[in-house]
Amino acid sequence: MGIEDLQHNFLTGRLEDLVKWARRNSVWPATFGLACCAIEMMAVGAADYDISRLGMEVFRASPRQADLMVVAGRVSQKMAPVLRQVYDQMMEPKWVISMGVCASTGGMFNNYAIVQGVDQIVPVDVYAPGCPPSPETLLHAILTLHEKIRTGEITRRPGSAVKAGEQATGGWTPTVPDAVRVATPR
Amino acid sequence: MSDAAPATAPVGAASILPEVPRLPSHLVDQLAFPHRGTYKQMVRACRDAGFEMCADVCAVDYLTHPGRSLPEGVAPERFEVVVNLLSLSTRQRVRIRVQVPGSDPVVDSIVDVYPGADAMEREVYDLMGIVFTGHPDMTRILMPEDWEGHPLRKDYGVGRVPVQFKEAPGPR
Amino acid sequence: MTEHERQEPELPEQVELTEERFAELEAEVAARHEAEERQLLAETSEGAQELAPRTSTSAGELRSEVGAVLRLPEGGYVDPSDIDVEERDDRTMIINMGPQHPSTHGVLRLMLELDGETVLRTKPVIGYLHTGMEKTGEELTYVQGSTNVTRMDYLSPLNNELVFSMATEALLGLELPPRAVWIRMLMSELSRVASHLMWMATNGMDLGSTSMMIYGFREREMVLSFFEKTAGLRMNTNFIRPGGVAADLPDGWEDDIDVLCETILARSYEYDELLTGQPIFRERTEAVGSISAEEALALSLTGPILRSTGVPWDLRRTMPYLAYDKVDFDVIVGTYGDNFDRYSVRLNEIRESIRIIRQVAEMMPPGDYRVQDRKVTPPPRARIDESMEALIHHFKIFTEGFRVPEGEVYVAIESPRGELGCYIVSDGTSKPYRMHIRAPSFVNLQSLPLLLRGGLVADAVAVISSVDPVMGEVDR
Amino acid sequence: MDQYLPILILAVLAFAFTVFSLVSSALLAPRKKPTAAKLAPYECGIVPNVEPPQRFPVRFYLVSMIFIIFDIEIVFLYPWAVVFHQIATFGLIEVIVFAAVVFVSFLYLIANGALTWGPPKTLQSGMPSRTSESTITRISAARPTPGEAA
Repeated sequence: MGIEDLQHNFLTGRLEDLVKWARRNSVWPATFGLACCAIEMMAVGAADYDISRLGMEVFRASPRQADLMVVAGRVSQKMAPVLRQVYDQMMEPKWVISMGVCASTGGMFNNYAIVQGVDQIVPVDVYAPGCPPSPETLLHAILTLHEKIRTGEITRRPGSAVKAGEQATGGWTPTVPDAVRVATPR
Repeated sequence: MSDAAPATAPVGAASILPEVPRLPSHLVDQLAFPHRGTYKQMVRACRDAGFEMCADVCAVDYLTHPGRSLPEGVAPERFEVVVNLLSLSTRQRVRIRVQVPGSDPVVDSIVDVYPGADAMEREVYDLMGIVFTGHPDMTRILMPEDWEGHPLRKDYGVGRVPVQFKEAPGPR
Repeated sequence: MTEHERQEPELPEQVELTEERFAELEAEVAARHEAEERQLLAETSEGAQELAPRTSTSAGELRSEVGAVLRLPEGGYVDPSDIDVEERDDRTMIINMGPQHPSTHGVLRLMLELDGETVLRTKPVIGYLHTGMEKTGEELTYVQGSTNVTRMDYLSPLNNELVFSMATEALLGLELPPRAVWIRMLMSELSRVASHLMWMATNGMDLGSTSMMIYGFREREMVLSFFEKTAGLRMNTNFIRPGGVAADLPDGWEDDIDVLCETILARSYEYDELLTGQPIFRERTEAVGSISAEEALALSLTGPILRSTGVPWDLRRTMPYLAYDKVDFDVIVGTYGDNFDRYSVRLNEIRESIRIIRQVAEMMPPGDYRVQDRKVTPPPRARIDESMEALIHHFKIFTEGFRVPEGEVYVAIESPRGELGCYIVSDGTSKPYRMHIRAPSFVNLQSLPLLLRGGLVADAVAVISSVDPVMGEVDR
Repeated sequence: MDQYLPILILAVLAFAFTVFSLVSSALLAPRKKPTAAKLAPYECGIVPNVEPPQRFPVRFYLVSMIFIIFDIEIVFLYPWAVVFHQIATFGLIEVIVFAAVVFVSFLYLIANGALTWGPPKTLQSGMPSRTSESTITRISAARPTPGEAA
């Protein structure tokens, strides 16, 4: 019986795949509910669209125990530094889902009060469209993130060609890009 | 209710503007246009006349819409503070509209008559820039502390970030 | 760093990334990150809006933070020392129950001064969700206005749309066909049920009963699926528009409503069993956060908080709008004005709303669901291809919007949180000159210092959830 | 001698486990230098500029005292349980007396107010036990609300 007719299972998987498998199936979201999207995020957490079957059983309140920050809602200018602070205090490896158009691009509120897109503050991994995204859209976004973790490379090899300032994607926490604070009128 | 209005309660006084024919009956509120000086007295008189609750305090900036319908004795100014009082016992509402000049936007605060107006007046100060004298904590409430300017004024831009297309060079 | 130009370290194009070059880049990014860090650290503090130590707060401010609300004797003066706050500053702790907190129902930041576990002073710091909606409201036409307003109170979006549409129709002097009025009542009561179910869920969760969270959301999904069937999406439906309702009710809606009413009514008695008898629930809600009727009126509180103190004030009964005077329902009034009363008022209001929904389902008149005035209601899609005039109307309404005669109006309805008012000043154009929404949560939130005074931090969690603030509405 | 073998094995296992976990976390952990924000205490997203006072109220300390009492009591119960058969009835009486003595100290602590944390519940005393039905009154349309009468 050659090696090739061994089915590919847990035993024969490589260590990295094992780590990625473990991380993918136990991503704990931090409650970062801001506005209407937060209500849909709670609905996703509740019985009907249950995300605990994806391993996201618990919404951790403190960033110390969370892997994923779902920015659910519009980010105001006053909230931006707080969001950055909570992101910094999250443990590695961490991912960000920008839920809803208000978080992704400022949505319908293109005015003085809303940060036009949360990717000016934190590196975003998955954008979920919709206003508010229906629970199915958020589930799809979470599955996309899982796919990204599964296929992304687990750690950034030093020496791999990284253009300065360009965000190295991949399962590992992307080096913090130049979180350029675009000078929206302040 | 001309300028030199005695500080009697407006309750029962006919609404100042000619009856607006089209408003459904329960929406016709009474209006009062006190001068800035007698504003505090009128609010206190309303309170004693049975207006238990101050439902709302907001302000309107009439910079780009000067020609609005006002009773003849009232000189239109740039700002207008609108106080909405509600009487639970007689189920009436009165709207007190005070003209505030743009040069010195200062009005008496009614927090010691209606403590509920505390946060509303802070919001009017924060978004419109009208200072309420005698208010215990005249600071911003909605905008960040180091924000310059008062956003709801008509001369304050919307702050719209120009929407870029994919190829357009720009911040993103 | 200039205004819009992105700062990137100059890097000769083809250099091979060697080890130390890479470390250098790494250091550079880290250095910039550090600089930005320091800048960010300074930004989260809100200076004068925060709770200052006792020595540097003025007497009036101290009074409002302590929650001493009832009016001073005329011209009275508050001497800070006589306020019975005996703690010296070094023994009390000022902490943030901050914007990112599981039990503050959104981004409310409460600064509490604690002596051990007992709350002495409280100052709500809000504005973390300020979206400038009143400024955006001045940019949008009346047709688009309700999409902006519906995102304020995101637990019952239909009530925002209702108050905006009623204010616009009051200015226009429109008379709605009866079916539009009754459909509006049906949807408004359904969104009240959904909002109260959401409150039951989060209130149960805050007091430790996670099963209540699951039950509450399970019922709410039924109501949301009815919204999806009728209006097309679950929240922010933009279903109630100036001039009537967006679409007629789907056929077969009566049995959906029957199923919904029976299930939710039966389940509400289940919640009663689940929560009311529990000693833990009673210990955490009875005599916690109690307020008297005078204090509630002085603080301009409305809604379940005011009714729980015994004041029978419900706009649907006292100043009826839509067709509430043709429907028989009870106004629920509490006695002590504490957490348990607010819970009972809201639980029974779910049952009253179910009763209203049943009567509305029976008395739903036939007819068209939008006012037939050509100037306000766009023509149906089919007619656009046939008649040129319909096409012009369609084009004019959706691009430039309909003109509203000059004037100002204040309309108030009873939202699940209290009196939701809409004050519109129009200058004759098709955009409101000033659109102000009187948000009940914004005012109800100011009662927190009074409710939290002297309680434990755990009581603070229970009281915040019983005040039921919706931050979208508070910060507008 | 062989009596002490299990204790030795237990010690070795414990030591091995701690060494393993320390070494593996040092090896596998990310080598990123923790930023200033990550080291700052977490206060709901706000950077605390007011240093919390060092003096904590005494009530926290009293609660830890209560834990210590019961902890010590359990520690003494272990050896007692091992030799229980040899000292049957006498052992039982002995341990009951011991528990009673420890309980007295617990009563002293409660009398001292270690567990009375909350504020005096103002309404508590005069509060009849009420249900969600009894605490509310329903005002139906037929009966005019007081407002109407005015």
